[in-house]
Amino acid sequence: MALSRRDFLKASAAAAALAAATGGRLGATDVHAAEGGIRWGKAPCRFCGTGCGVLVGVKDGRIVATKGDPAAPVNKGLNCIKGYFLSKVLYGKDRLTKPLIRKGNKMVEASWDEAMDLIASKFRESIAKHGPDSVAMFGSGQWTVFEGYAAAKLFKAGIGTNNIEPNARFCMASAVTGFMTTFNSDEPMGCYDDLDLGDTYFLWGANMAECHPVLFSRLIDNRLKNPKVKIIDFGTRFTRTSQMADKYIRFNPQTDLALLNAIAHIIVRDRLYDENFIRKHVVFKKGKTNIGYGLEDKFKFADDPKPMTFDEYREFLKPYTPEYVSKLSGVPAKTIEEVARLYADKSRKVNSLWTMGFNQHVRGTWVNNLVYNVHLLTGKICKPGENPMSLTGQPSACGTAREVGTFTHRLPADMVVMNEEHRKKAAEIWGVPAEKIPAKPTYHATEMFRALDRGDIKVLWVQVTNPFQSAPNLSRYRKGARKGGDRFIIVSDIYPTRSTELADVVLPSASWVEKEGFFGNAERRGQQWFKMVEPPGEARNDLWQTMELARRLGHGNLFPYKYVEKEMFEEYRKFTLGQGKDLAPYEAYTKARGLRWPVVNGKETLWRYAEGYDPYVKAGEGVKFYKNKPNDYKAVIWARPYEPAAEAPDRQYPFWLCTGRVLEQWHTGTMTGRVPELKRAYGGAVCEIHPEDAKRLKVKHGDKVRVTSRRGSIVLTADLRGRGKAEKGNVFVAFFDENKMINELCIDAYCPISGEPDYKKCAVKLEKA
Amino acid sequence: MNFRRWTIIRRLVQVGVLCLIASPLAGFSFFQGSLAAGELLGIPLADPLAALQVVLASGVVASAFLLSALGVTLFYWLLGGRFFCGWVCPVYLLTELGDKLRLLIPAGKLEIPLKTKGWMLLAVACITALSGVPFFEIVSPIGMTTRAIAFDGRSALLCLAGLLLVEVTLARRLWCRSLCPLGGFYALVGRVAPLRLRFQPARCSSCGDCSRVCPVAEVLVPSLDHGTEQIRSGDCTRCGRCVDCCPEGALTYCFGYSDQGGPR
Amino acid sequence: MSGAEEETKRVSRRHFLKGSLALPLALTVAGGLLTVPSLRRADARGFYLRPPGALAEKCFLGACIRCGKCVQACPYRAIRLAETDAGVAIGTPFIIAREEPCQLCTDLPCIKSCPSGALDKGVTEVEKVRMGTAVIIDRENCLSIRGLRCEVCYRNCPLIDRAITIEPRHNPRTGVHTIMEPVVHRDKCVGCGICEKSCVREQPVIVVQRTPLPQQDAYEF
Amino acid sequence: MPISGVVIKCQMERLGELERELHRPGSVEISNVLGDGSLIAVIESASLEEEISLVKNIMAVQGVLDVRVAYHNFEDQLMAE
Repeated sequence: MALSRRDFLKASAAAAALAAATGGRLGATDVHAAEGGIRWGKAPCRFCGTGCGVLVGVKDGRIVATKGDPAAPVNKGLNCIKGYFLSKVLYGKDRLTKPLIRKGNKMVEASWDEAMDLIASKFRESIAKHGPDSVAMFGSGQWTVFEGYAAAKLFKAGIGTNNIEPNARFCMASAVTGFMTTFNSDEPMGCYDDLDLGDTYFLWGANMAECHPVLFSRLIDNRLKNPKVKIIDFGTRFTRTSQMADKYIRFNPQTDLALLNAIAHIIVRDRLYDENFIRKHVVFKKGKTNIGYGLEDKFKFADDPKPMTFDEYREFLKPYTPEYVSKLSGVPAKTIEEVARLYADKSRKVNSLWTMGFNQHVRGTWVNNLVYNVHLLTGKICKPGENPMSLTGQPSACGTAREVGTFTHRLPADMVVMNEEHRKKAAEIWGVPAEKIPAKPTYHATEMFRALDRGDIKVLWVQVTNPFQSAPNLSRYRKGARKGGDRFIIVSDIYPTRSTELADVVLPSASWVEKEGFFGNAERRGQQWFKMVEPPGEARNDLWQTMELARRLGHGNLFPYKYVEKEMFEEYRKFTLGQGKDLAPYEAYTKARGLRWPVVNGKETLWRYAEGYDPYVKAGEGVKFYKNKPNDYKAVIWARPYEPAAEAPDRQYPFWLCTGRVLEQWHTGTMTGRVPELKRAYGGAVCEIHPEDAKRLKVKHGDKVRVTSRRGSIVLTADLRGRGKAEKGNVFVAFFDENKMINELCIDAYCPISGEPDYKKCAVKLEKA
Repeated sequence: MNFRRWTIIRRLVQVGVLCLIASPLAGFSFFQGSLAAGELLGIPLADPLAALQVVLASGVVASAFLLSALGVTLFYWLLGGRFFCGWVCPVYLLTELGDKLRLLIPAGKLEIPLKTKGWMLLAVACITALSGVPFFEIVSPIGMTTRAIAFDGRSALLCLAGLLLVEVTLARRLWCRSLCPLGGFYALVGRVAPLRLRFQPARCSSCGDCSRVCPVAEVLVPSLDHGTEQIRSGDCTRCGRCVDCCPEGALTYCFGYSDQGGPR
Repeated sequence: MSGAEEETKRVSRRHFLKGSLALPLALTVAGGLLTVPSLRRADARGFYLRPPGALAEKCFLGACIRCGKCVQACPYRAIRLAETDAGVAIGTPFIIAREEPCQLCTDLPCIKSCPSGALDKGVTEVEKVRMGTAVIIDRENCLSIRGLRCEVCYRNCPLIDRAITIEPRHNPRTGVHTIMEPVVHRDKCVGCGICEKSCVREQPVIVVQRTPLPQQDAYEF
Repeated sequence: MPISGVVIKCQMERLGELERELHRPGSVEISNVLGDGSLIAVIESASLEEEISLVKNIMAVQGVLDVRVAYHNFEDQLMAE
């Protein structure tokens, strides 16, 4: 029957409300009649770490619509422009639908059997010839929890190697080591509610306006409501965030270390700290200094923490006077004083937010520690509206990479392979002998690609990521991948990418709502969704792919599930219970719009370590860092000095190069690049240059410039009018453009503690091209 | 002499002009624009009539523009005014084609006096002044052709086809002989131009070949009848076909004025 | 002179009167009748987005000699020539912003190339260009005004934070978010059309229109 | 004029009466009653202001625990092809 437009509207309204009330699937049947056959289901957005909820409209086995989920607490029905076009990202013309096997220089279609047999044989050969450490898996913070868990289990408990890493090593690792070293437990104490409840926000190396659009809109709303709210943006580049902030403070790259120490210096000097809090909850430590940059292959580093007293710490801070740091950072001493006072102001609820500016940093772990220092000194932590908060860039960097622990050194729920107890527990849950899990971590991401280049790793399987566009010092690792010999590369993806072009086998994957999934966002919120449509052609879930390999390698017994996702999740959940990382039963997630762990007796936790919110903190304890047993339940203030970047501008290469993202395009653009509207909105990468620098180089807006580092060189269009304003002596280039792979220029120096490369700082020169 | 020297050279020039106009499409940059206004090796060229129209229509006076227009006028004055028509204008080439076609099919014989061009010039001036738009630039088949060549103005080609049809069916060389106001303008210039056709009556055998090939025979014939020394009419396009076809070599190009009278 | 010659003279005079005067007169009248109304029609046909520095439309139509030099001067191939359907505007340059907007080259080569002064040589910097004014014609369909984080037009505006700014206001629908509304400022907008090109909706909700004339108003505030 | 779908959470015991109480054809129309004690309603109004006040009123009704706007005339975001 033909509905009038008005009736249709009303029907849609009812349908959406119903979907909202019943969690999509439940309502689906009721909704069916109402809306011309469109069924609605809930899912988290496929893109950034914000974890917006969306309603997915399905008709005739195809996604015909998406819209912000009004019932989702994160975004309450809103999306950014990427989320708005979610329904199109799966339907690009060049979607991979058949397994491809390399024959010479051609990729020829093959059956799943051929492909999986080939892969399995390569794994078997390599393991037999060169041992289990010659095969590796490079995964993703876009892995669903199931995919990550299956891969980790197969490699650590089945094949018996720690050769598994997520691309999260490229974006979150420093945050992880920051949390671990300071609190001995990964992930933030705060949550997004802090964006509504606080009144003072320091943004460090985060372009929230473009990279966490919906959260930023929430932050700004807080300011609209409350005139007291101040937003201070620390950065090396003037962004849309700086534009909307109350104050933009530019500092010279790498000097954030000094700045934070200066802030601590002032707080200690003027006794602005919270003595009581420090006595109760804080210990002081120092670690090694001059820890290097990991530029040479097989670089190894182990910190050696030494306890220190408050007075020693005070001594350590002495040199970081505002005057000295002002010279170093280019920030006026007066400003530093003001900032320190804001941080310490007892009448203010202070939050720090950061992303890649901190994490992609050769001292990423340190700078994370340093920001905690300030919050710990002032006791502005673990309170509603008062927290340090590390934002994430991928939908499940937290949920999968960090919580499941798909890093070479990690096991689920904060456990590590180096710890025998942890191995025992894992082995027990996985039903394998403890000695099966190797005790030594092998390669972290960068080292993994170096090992591939050297030939130590023969077989590499890449899932749900695009490392041959996103790795630093790209040219070396791209060459390495095609050096031949026994090297064999498998890439699972949904579109042809700069990584699939290097693969020996390309597997067509199912994506997002083409499979059942589970993501964990930046505020510890786990979100589940059901499969809603069939993947195109022969494309298949990466989870199936991994388990299929397991079966063919004789590790099928690791995955003895019927309802795979549910049972696997319940097994994984065992790791979390009683660890302060408790997840709810799977059922609960199918109904809720996500739950923030620890979830104890069905109640989620908004603020960790805080009495009244965190079930692990007993009455009267106030705040307790209960995960930090080794430091008798106290957080650590680290004495971390300023140390220079791995590569700084010189006469030959006089500019800093910083890379990053734009709102319209996401990561390497493989999905957003398939949406014509987004392509039109932001087509290709450009090079942001400061007008005065441009003048000196006789470069006008729109001219072509050649950007060259010691590692590579590309030609880009100069942008002097752009959304981002480069500071003098700096240039900025977005990394999404597969035709302009700026990462070829980036240096593969990394933080020795986290192993995360510094994409934000290397030296380049510019010439008019 | 039957080796058609001038005609061949002239064809080369005409085709050269077409190539010049098309050259930007091929990525060359030594010529930009069209016959209305262009730039050859950095030298600005402007159609004097176009310049005149701009002034009349909008009152906008771009001195550089008018100057280059003056330069162009002088150039064509030197080479005999309608030299532009005979050697440069692509429409002339088109109507010459029409001429050839007329030999194949029964063609109309309508006669419109050459002087009409002059009046058309006046007419264009009036309409331009009245309407405030450069009237001729809008309707000009010359503009249409050049745009069609340089910017593939598809729809313009229709008008040209139409023009060709009229040329063939109604009247011989109707546009170039009698209607084109630009031709009219250059005819005026041509009256006092130094480059002319020289006639040596002594050699003439009155075979009449020249009058057969001449596009504007009505100015050639009387002069020959009077046995004047120079063809002084501004209507003569200096196309040189008569020179080529004269078996006795009685007709040649010459430079300078002879005081001898004779019909203009 | 012989009678025969007399005869031919008279004939030619009559001929002259009949042919060479009547015809042009007829043409003048006809042409005039044709042009003047079609000129009005061209105005009514609405708004051509002209290249930078173009004179006021009526004057432009008079000053532009349809030579196409600006088309060849544009490095982005944004400028095209009007076809016969454009009436008197045939052969004049214009821009279809949705397909390829004006990229506002710093040195404005199109203006430099114009011989007749139809593109005003006095316009030397991009801020001074006035091709038109961007207008959000469909607020209902503007994602930013709906509260979504789009603002693509704003971020792509070459005069960002001047020609287009963001006016944040509370979003009552969610209660915790901001509506970041792009607002065009007529006094700064040059009408390049980059916003129109980049709008993500199927029908652009922000388009460049003829800059409205300032209205006389006795009231000052 | 705005149309919205809302989820009205009610005290279980008053669900029945609330269904009748709240139903006002033309402005508030109850489309479904769910087992978990919530009503699905469609709200029509002349303006956003009116709509907000309507929601406020519903919220004020005794026995209504919570009203969530789930849909707000966003139909063309469906982008149905």
